[in-house]
Amino acid sequence: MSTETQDQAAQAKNDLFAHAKAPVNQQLTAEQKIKLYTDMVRIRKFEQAALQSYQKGKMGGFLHLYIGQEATAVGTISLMDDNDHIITAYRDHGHALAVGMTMNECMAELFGKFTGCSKGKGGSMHFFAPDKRYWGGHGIVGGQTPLGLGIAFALKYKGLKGCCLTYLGDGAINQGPFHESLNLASLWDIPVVYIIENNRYSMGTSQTRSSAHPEEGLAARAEAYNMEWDKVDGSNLYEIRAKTAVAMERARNESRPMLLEIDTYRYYGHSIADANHKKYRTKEEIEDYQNNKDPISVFQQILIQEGVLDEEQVKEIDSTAKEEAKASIEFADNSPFPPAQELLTDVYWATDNPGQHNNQGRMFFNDRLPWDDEYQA
Amino acid sequence: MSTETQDQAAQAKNDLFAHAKAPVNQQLTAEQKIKLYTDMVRIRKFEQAALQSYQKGKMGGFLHLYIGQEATAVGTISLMDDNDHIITAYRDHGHALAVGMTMNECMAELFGKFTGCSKGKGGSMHFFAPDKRYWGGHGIVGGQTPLGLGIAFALKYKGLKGCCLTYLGDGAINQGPFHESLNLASLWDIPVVYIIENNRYSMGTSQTRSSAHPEEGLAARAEAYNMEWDKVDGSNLYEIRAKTAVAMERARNESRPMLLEIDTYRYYGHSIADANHKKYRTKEEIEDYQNNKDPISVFQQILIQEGVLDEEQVKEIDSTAKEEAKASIEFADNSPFPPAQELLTDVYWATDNPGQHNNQGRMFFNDRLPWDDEYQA
Amino acid sequence: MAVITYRQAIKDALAEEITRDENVFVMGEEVAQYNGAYKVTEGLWTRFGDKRLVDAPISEAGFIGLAIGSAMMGLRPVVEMMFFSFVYVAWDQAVNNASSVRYMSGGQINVPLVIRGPANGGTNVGATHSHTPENLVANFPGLKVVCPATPADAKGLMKSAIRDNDPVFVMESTVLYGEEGEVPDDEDFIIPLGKADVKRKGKDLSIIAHGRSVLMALQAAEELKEKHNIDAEVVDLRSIRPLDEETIIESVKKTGRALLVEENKPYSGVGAQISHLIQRRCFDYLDAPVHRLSAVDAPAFYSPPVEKVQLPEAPLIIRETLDMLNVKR
Amino acid sequence: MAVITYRQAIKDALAEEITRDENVFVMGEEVAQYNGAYKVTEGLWTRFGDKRLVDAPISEAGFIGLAIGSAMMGLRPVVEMMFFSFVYVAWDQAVNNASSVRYMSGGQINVPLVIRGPANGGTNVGATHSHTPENLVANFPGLKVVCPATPADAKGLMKSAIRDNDPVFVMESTVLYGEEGEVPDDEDFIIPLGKADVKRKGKDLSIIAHGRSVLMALQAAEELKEKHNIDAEVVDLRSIRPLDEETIIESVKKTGRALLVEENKPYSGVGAQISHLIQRRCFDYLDAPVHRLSAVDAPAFYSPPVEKVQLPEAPLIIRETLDMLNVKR
Ligand SMILES: Cc1ncc(C[n+]2csc(CCOP(=O)(O)OP(=O)(O)O)c2C)c(N)n1
Ligand SMILES: Cc1ncc(C[n+]2csc(CCOP(=O)(O)OP(=O)(O)O)c2C)c(N)n1
Ligand SMILES: [Mg+2]
Ligand SMILES: [Mg+2]
Repeated sequence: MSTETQDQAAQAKNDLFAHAKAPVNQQLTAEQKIKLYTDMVRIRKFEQAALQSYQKGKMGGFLHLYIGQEATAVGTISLMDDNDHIITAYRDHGHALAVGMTMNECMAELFGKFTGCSKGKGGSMHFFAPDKRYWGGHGIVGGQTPLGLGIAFALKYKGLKGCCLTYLGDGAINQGPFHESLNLASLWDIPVVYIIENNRYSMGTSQTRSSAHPEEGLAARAEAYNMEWDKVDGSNLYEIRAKTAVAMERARNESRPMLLEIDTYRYYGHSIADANHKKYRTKEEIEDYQNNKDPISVFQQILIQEGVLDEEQVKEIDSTAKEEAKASIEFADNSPFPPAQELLTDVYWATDNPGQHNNQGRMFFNDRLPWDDEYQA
Repeated sequence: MSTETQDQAAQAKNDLFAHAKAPVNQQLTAEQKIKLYTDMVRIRKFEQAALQSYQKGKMGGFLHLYIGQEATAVGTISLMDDNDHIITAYRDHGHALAVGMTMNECMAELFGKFTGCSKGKGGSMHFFAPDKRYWGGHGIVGGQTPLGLGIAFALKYKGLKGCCLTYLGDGAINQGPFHESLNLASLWDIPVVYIIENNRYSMGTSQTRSSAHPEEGLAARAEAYNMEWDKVDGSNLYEIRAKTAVAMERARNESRPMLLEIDTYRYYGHSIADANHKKYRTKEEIEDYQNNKDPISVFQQILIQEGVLDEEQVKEIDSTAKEEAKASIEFADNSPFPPAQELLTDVYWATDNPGQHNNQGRMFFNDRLPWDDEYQA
Repeated sequence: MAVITYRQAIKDALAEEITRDENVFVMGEEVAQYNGAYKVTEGLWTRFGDKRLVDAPISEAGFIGLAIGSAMMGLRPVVEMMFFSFVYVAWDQAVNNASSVRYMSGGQINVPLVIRGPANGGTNVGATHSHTPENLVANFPGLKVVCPATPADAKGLMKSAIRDNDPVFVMESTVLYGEEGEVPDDEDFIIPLGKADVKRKGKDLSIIAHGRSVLMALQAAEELKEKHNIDAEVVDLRSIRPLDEETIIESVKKTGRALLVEENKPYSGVGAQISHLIQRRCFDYLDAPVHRLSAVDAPAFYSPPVEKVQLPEAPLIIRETLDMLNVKR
Repeated sequence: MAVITYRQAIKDALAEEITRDENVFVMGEEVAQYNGAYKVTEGLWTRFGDKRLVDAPISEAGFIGLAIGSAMMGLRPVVEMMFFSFVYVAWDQAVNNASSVRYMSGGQINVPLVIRGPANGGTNVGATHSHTPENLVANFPGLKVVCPATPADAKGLMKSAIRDNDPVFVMESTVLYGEEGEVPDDEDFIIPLGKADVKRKGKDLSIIAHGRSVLMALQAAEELKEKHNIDAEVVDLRSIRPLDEETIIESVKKTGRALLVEENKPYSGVGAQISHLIQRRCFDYLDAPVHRLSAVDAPAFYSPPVEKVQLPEAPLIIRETLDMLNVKR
């Protein structure tokens, strides 16, 4: 090794462990570290399986893959306490598995099955698990950002010490409701943590073609609202945890919002329908990320160097996750579709809870339903 | 005079003339200066007359007075060249008179008369004079900000060297479409000049209760979009012209947008209906502005010190403007209301230009109109 | 029963529900310190403080979204729109998030949200401030919308709306705020969503209306009786969605004639839906086609005397009724 | 006449109008470099460059507002909504500024704007992406809206819309983009706004539809003829506002029966308006009430087999027709 390469290697190692000493990382037991690693692998295997099933025609609509970004969901969500909540956009499978949703309910949802987490009504973009404080899965770009604010507002209203992690893409930052939310968050001291997952593209539009912003980055827009911000390397799970913990602590303790920008990358197209994605980005760019900044490889390296993980375990985690994903496909395949009558449930709480409310009159307005032989009109 | 008071007086004089040497001010002839002064007085007299007429029940709806802010409209609009355009919100009388609309057409509009600038269809909030490159008068807070962007976009598209002055209030800066507009303006190099007329309140909400922002002020939010900005003392017409000229030149020559914040004050309530306005602001605050920062008094002082104006002229300008306003009331009073049939004109260009288009079928959907004896259904 | 104004009735409903349930709070522009642009919330901030009366900046999409998020967490926000027209800057939040999140989550979430405020023309505030979006809201399954015409209905429906676990839009009217009427004092007086009210019994035709048009219909009915001995039944829909179809049908089956009156614009207005319903369910009972009076189909006109013509008032209702019954006017 | 796809027909219309008038430009998300999310603008950026094909950030309110402002200045923007559903985040710009600025200015301004894009369900993209707002748009005087069902109509209406001096919403369908049909080659081939098209002559009943439902109606009509010897007339509205009422009335007066089919949601949908019209103008000609088939009244369902049930397809039209004519199924 030349001294230069030696230096570089030392530097790289330093970078890798730069945030290992942050309290939230130092606290971690070996099991916990392996769980974090495993969760990232599970997300990837789940999505690879989903992709294959999509290609076999097992689902409809969109499929936005999270592959390449796994450390963000896993790292940030691993910091959640009992009163912390999350909400995200349509690229939501990673967050779902990270909060503890099962592959079965997620895969079944993709397949449009009644056993899916949203009974087959939501699909890929609309996973929900409020019991795990996971509020979706939202399809309108930027539309979830005021909702996250409201969840955090409710925490404060109720006097609970928690925060709401609210994710959005680099393309979403130019939506009006996000701007309104930032002002409200800062003005009213709302414990919301906004996390921009900057994967450099909104569909085919590179980040520089969508946003004018300060030199320091997208998150620096926070200064316009007198709000704290930080930039995070999304390939390094330790860094993500270290920096997100600061934001979450501030939110919980001072009820102050913060804006984080996590630099990351998606390996696939915007969605499965995006056949173009090798046109608007170079092969080199994609491979560079995969080879040097893949969040799973990076954390694997870290854990191997820490002696927490060995090659054997890596293989086992891999194959267990693959098996789990495979089993979820079977589960989904064997599950029933929702009956057509499900079209009219879950529209109104009142309709779903007869006798518990003050509603009368007609709720739905078809003169006749497809499955009715008689007219209802 | 104590030396301290002498110092203060010298300082005050310095402040008064701090921008007198700016090229756009130095160029001014005595006549032009007197015209600027006269325009401010005319706006005030017009609105005082309008207020009286409102109280006599001559008009309906809202009346948002501009009194106290006159230097902003007059100063900025006086810089307009042939390819410069303007658009503003509902507090639009000052801008209307400053672009050269007559008191008659404006007063008649307030009275809901057919001779009004918008034929009685728009009212106080909706003055328009596209022939004078004045695009309204808009009632939805922040809603005009993308329109101003579009007007400037059109200039650039057509290869014309001009800009669009786009006004908004301090309360309007928290609307989503404004944020989206700032990003687009900077990203696409659109020659729009945004002017925040910061009169410290949005209705009963003080500026600090509506916006989180950088210490330097509201306009500093521009940095979030990598955009230039400046803060302007709205009581001094020379300063307004000097600083706005910089923005307009940049827009015309470099096609770069800019965000200006002009500090000003409204003497009356938010609108005539705002009986509260002495509750949410102190008497002292209002009087302090009126006594020390009134834009008309300040410019009067300047012109008297410059020897351009004397007490005699001041009185004459005053009474001429008063006469003009009085005449406009007579004009409005003597004008006819629009016929009811006017309800259905100016909805569609196609309906108003029969035979010049490719439209068929029904355009309006009442089964019968109030003035029809027969059914049209 | 006390005689109070429509404004007071709403205020009482808010105060009672704020007192009753700690999750209820009111949010909007100028609702707290300023006492409300139309004074509907006057005195409530003094009484209940900053937590329950929240002044918001001019960011409707932001704070309606916030309210939806907080409702998902179990709070019960009542959002005031200074004018209902302003809901259009927050339309996506209202019609996508509030209406669909329950569905898309397979019923795991509900949104006990109220959006309320005046939705009316007739006050010379121009095209952008005079929208009546009850038909647009009713088009979205997942949303509910009511349009009270009297103080009692305003109070009873507002309380129902706040206690309801679904998003309810309560559309009031600045023109009605000062109208007085008897209102039951009982703190548990509520009016179910989806229940129409026959405000006047009659046999010769059914005038079906909502909001301020109900008062116009009643006024017309009096004159029709006095001058022409015509007995008009006046059905007040009160609730647009859910809709009390049975009361409409029963009335029309009895009278054989229906005149629909509303300040909605005609194209796909609420009246269009009611008209379809009637012809579908009362086909064999109808002696004449369903007639409809709506606002004149143009943006709201500023000029006061012309805007007055734009909205259907009692004389037009009388004219239409006489023509429908072939009575000489 | 060439046989081309609906997608190609729209692209041709855009290319021809861009060529014809230097004020025409296309703006939207991914319309230029990416060739359009649904490839409607494929190749146009290469051909016409940055000025005429403008890629926009995700800021619909901002760039629709920008387009309106530029139209006031005489440009002729054609704004693509990647999905029409996204117009809701820009709803105020669309329904207040585009629809009212002409009125409020007393006719001094006009807004030659086109907003176009797919507005349809049936592709399993869920509740927020499957809206069909033609009824909502048509409610606003000042706006126009068309829903072409065939390649020829798509081209002819798009060209009319671009040449029109008022704001026109052109609602397409991702499901139809791949459908083929004959389209006249003439560069001046246009279809007037407000002209319906009788797509199939018949005498037994009138099926009145728009958008994709027209194809369903035609399919049903074939089977009705073959299997039941029923002659259905199929009227394609094409234009929702302006509306060709005379063609509707003429058809219903002839057949005496009307079945309305649409993928709109029922409450105050377009069908409600048409139903009111028919009962009002054809009262004495009707042998049965107007029947209506709409989307099942719920947000769009994701699961593919269920969403298929949600939209009215040919078998449902056949069932409804047979029942209306009292024919045993
Ligand atoms: C209001 C709205 N406009 C457009 C879209 C279509 N759309 C979906 S995702 C997307 C790109 C978003 O990019 P980004 O925010 O960077 O998130 P990423 O996909 O990279 O995770 C677009 C344009 C939408 N869903 N909603
Ligand atoms: C979208 C919208 N929300 C609310 C209003 C009601 N409203 C009209 S003016 C105003 C205050 C605006 O204050 P500011 O922007 O500071 O302008 P100023 O009145 O001081 O000139 C409010 C809340 C409106 N017209 N539009
Ligand atoms: Mg992105
Ligand atoms: Mg202000």
